[in-house]
Amino acid sequence: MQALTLANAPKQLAKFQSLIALFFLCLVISLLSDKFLTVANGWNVLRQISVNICISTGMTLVVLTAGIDLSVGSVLALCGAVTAGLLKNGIELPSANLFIGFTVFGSIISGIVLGTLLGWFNGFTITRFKVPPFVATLAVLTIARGLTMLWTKGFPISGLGSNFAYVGTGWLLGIPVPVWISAVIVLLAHMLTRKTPLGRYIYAIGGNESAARLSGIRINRVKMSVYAIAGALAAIGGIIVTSRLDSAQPNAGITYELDAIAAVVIGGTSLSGGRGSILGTVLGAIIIGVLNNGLVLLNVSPFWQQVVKGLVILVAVIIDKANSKE
Amino acid sequence: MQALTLANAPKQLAKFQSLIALFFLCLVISLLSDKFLTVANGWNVLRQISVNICISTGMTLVVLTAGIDLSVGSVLALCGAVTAGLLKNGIELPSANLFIGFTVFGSIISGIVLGTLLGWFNGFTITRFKVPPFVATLAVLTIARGLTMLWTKGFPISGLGSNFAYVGTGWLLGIPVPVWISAVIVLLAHMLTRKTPLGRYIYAIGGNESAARLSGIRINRVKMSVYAIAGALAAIGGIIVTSRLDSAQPNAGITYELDAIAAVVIGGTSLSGGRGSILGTVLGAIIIGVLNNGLVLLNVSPFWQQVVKGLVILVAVIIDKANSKE
Amino acid sequence: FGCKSKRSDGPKKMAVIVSTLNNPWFVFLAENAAAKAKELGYEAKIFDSQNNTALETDHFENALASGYSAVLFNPTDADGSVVNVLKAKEAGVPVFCMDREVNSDAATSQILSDSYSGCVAMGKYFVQQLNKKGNYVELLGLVGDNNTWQRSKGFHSLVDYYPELKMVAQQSADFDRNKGMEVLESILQAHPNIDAVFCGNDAMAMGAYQALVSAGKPNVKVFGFDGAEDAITGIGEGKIAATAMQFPKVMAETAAVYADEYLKGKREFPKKMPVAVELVTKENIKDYIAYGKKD
Amino acid sequence: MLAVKNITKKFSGVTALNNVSLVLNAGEVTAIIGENGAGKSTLMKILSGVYPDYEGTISFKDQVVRFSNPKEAQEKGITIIHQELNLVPFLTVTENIFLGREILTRWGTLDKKAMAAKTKTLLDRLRLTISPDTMVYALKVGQQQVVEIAKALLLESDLIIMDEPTSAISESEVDVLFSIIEDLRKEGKAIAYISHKLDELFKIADRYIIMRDGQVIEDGRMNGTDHDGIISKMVGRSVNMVRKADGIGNSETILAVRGLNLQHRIKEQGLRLKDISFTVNRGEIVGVFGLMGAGRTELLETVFGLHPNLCSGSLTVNGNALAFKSPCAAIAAGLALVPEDRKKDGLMLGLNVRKNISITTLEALSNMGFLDNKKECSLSGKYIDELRIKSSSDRQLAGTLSGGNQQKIVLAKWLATNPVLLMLDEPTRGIDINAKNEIYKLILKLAAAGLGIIMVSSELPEILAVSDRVLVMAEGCLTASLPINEATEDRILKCAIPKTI
Ligand SMILES: Nc1ncnc2c1ncn2[C@@H]1O[C@H](COP(=O)(O)OP(=O)(O)OP(=O)(O)O)[C@@H](O)[C@H]1O
Ligand SMILES: Nc1ncnc2c1ncn2[C@@H]1O[C@H](COP(=O)(O)OP(=O)(O)OP(=O)(O)O)[C@@H](O)[C@H]1O
Ligand SMILES: [Mg+2]
Ligand SMILES: [Mg+2]
Repeated sequence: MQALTLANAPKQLAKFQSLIALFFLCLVISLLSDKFLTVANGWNVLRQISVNICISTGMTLVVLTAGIDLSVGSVLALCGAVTAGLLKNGIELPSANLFIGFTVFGSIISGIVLGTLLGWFNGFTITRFKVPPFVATLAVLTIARGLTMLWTKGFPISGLGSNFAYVGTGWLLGIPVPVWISAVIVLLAHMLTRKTPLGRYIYAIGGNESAARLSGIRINRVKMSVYAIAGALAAIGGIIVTSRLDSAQPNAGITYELDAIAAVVIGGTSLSGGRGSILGTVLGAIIIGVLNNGLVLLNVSPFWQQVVKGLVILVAVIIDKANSKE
Repeated sequence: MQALTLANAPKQLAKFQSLIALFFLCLVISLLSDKFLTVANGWNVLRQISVNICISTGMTLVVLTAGIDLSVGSVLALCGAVTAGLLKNGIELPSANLFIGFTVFGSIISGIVLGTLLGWFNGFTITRFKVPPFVATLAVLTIARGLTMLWTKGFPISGLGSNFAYVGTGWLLGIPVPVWISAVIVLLAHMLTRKTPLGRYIYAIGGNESAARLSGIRINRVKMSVYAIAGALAAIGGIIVTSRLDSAQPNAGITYELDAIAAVVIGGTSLSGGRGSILGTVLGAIIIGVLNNGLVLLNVSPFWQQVVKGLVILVAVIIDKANSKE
Repeated sequence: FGCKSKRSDGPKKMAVIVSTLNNPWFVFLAENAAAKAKELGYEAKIFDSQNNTALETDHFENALASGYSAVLFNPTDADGSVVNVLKAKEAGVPVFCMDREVNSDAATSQILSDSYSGCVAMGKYFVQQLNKKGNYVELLGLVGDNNTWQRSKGFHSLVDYYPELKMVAQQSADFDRNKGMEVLESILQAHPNIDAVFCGNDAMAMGAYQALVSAGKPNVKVFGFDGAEDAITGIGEGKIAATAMQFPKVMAETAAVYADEYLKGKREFPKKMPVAVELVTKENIKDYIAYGKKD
Repeated sequence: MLAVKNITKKFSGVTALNNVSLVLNAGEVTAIIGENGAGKSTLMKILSGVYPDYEGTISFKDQVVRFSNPKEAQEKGITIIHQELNLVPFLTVTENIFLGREILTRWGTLDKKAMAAKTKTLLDRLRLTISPDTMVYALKVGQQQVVEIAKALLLESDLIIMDEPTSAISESEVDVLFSIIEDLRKEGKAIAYISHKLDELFKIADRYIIMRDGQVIEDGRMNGTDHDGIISKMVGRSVNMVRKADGIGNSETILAVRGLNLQHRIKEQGLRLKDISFTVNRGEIVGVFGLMGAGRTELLETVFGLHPNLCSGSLTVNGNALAFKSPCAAIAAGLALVPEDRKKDGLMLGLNVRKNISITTLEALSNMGFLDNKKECSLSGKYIDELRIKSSSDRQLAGTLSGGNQQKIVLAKWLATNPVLLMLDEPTRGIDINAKNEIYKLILKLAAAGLGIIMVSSELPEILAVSDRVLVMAEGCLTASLPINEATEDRILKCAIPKTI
């Protein structure tokens, strides 16, 4: 038994073939720039990817059920804006002569609740009306972006105070707060997928939905939870972005869904569901983060950056595939 | 037999349930605006959707094989820019003391060939290296955008002459040229899917890839053709856009892939492949076009437009689903 | 066009077609234009081209089809938008450009903000603030955008004459605050000792400032462009060294007034009316508010 | 224990069940018999809560019940082993068995150890020697079916429905299953047992219920009837089972395989097929027998070019050398393969009958690059008639046909290519007795017309009935090649049992 486990080690590693791609990437960049492999830059990269990690963790869960969530970028923007707006201006109802102020904590919770509701709405249309996830979440993408514009009237909401700024810019025990947040999220999500029945059901639904239904799993409930979690995580991402910038931007998060999906897929999760892991996605997000960071450190011309980025992603995935065959 | 065919008619129609959604949409808009149901506005809408129709026709073929092509927007921009660049400046190789000029026809053909090659490249990485279509085409999305920037140096290429402008702005027999182009493309694609072995193979691969392989279908060849066609159609779209504007914009076509996929899905094609039709996609594109046009005619504020647009798409798909159940 | 005849009934309408609403500066421009038009007794409607010239073309077609009598226009592209202006001219609808130029005299009048010379002035102040020497970083806007290069070129046309001013990195941050922050964070790893950052707009400048604060370098001088609210506040608080004030309100209102005059019969307008871009620094900040001068 | 009254179930257009009433008693095995499409599975799905809307009543333990989902049925004590395998491919055996009823620790997390241990005992009881941590996709169909059985045994239910549990497993596993059924019967449980293998039913069942066209035709005690009696009630007339006439002596070799080796996908694990050589003659039917996992499927797949980079050896068809390169090349050379799993590899379930039949010959059916509708219709019409495929029209979706008819479509699409050699992998799995008989007749007719035929089967009687020669495989080796007159059950089984155990 012991021997078996040891013999399995390379196999276990092989699950995270992206490690090889990441290793080569880091090697090349650190050969070209001595600024890359420093502690400060390490925190820098981790802090920068923390938002993508929040989003793509939720996305991983959704993709594992064979779904997709295109709305995350807009939900991020809307929840960030609502949090900022509540914190700064509260709710004023002049007609009822009512004013409700929000604490930092209260506004953050409201933002997360809103994200959860939006995610739940995604799940609801998908399960109740059988709208394909791509369309349902595309519609919510558009709607949430419009609501953000309506809420902010098109202008950023800035000047949110230093308490709120702590969420995005503070340090705790020598580690940036956003890194803590994303680490906790990853840990919880990893536990969810590996250790709980819900996690098991997520894989089962993605692997064979009708078998899962026949096994008595309440498909709709599981899917709704998953989209709600994705929405909540997008909201947390939005709060981090807003806090880091000390400002909620109405156009925040545009195309973040593509980055998140890229992290999920580079991390080895199959878009047809049922196979993949949270840790893989984290690796995928790190690869993308390192790439973005490296291209800037090497001062690659903005014209070339996109070409290089595309090629590296392609090569990374091809290396993965080649390695996973053996 | 005759009776059977007649009895089938409602069933045949039911395949295009989106017709109902479209009908209601048109009804509502024409009740609210007397500018909507005019001949001029009809051509207007058709001309506006012609580019989306080109792209989403190719996208339909790709989706029918259970693939996806995210690169179409960038390919559109690159091919448009290359066509414009060749037409305006030709190729100059000062070192070899060489200059090649291009006619309108020559530059258009070059653009289409380039699009075909890019599409073929998508198909190649997907079939040869088994890269998931989402990632392969996402990489090409980035690469093609970067190449567009490099080719244009970030500046639009303008002043392409009236011959070239005919492609996008001319009229032929009382019908705008772009409408002719997209109509011909739709017709050819419809014939391809319905009347040729290749079309049948496309459905078969999407329906059950391993059964298709066992039936002796050359999966890789079919897939490569499909992506190449999608690339060529994106290039044609790019040429139309460039010609309409008399200018190739480096950031043309951003997020066009989402519009195209939306048209495909609203038109009833399943993202998991094997089911759907070109005509459905055309309907989907028309719904999106009418919606965009209607929101403007009805003077909806731009911030509300997004909210309304998202809701209408959602409702349209829900109506479809409800109707297709019986 | 069967619609021309219908133009007489109801209040006349003005279309405000603006390159994007994803940037508060343009929201401000569009809303002021629409507000002024309404004040002058017109119906006004804002069209968002989403930085997409093809969509702008659609907007023109839709606007012409539904009987608008004038277009207050903020083009997406100097060349790409020409066809649209021509189309409007053919249909007898006057077009008044705001802020951005169109390379055609088909527009009835163009009220322009001169990014290039604004950035030359910015460059002058930049050189002066840095005492002609030091390392700096440039954050570009969208690389596919005209304004990005107008601003960059204006800036370099002056600054490049000073060999001791060294640009250690030039990267794009897409006019976005978050990208501005993230890109500068990474640049700071490679070049911790910089003296200034020149940004193509204020959003990137605010992001750059945020990155500098978290890197513990709040004294690096940040230069922006636009005159957005956060930047004006930032200059007051000493966070931002300078920005270039454009006057969206002035441009928008001028365009609306011109359009009104045109519809009342006037035909003589300056083909191009430049609205100067003014440098806002801590010395003169008290005269300015967001997007304009204090009255 | 369970009484069903007047149940009617309609699918859009089709009445699958028409006023069905029956009872299932405790401590009895009730065989449910009927042709493909008689409505057996539909009835069982209603009993187990898969289809919540139907007309009529079900009373279970003297209580009227109406399940809205499978979970409710399970909780009341009814479980079902579904005919279609319903496992999640990328979960392990343990995870599949416990899906929806995980054992939890005090903290509400999964108790993986307890579940693995329980799985181990279940698998031991079923004598399946696989690790509980194997992913299900890596199992062969037969092993998957055992897992499916284990899943049902996990719940200590009062009524266990088995919908063709033996369609994919070999005889030794069948024996294990029967001894388990015997135990369950002794514990006083009710068992509904659906199978097309009549011999089995005589061994195990106490009562029978015969269904035809959605109705119950008759029920009675098993020992009051015989084989032919049941068949004639099932089909509505008597059926004469085919018997192979003596082999036609023909020595023209169609297919010759020499020294075929096939590597495992994972290299170190050695060879899946070892040094296999054999020939097939014109008009000859070669039966291939072996226990589950003997490598028969791999053999056919390799010959058909599905493992191009993993194999070595030589192959000639009609004297011409052919590489094991791709299905296209194999088809061009005149080979045809009817795969083991018709849903996974044989059919496009979402396409209609006509399109499934014509898919292999589209180029021949087109004029100047365009499909010729008439030719296509006449092709599909021809095979629908010839093979007596029961479908409402050639526009019916393949996925909605019964198993036997689906199998005929797969046969039809290969016959359309005019092959010289037809390879059939378990062609009668899950098919009713009548359809089976038709397929045998067809095989004999084709052989008489000069086709070479390889037929893989796990059912010895079937092999003995139609083959001219029997090849026996064990653990990837060819262990015997017996002419039919030397082949006895004993000899074949002796060669099929691996020597390493
Ligand atoms: N989901 C469905 N939609 C439409 N028709 C169906 C559906 N499921 C079954 N049918 C039809 O109902 C009838 C009964 O099917 P059922 O699966 O119960 O047969 P069966 O007796 O189990 O056959 P087999 O022996 O092949 O398993 C058939 O005519 C079948 O085509
Ligand atoms: N995916 C796999 N990974 C590892 N081993 C496998 C895999 N598939 C099959 N095998 C092994 O390969 C050998 C041959 O299997 P094959 O399917 O050819 O047997 P078979 O005789 O056709 O069995 P069956 O009657 O189930 O169809 C068996 O030992 C089997 O366990
Ligand atoms: Mg059945
Ligand atoms: Mg087999």
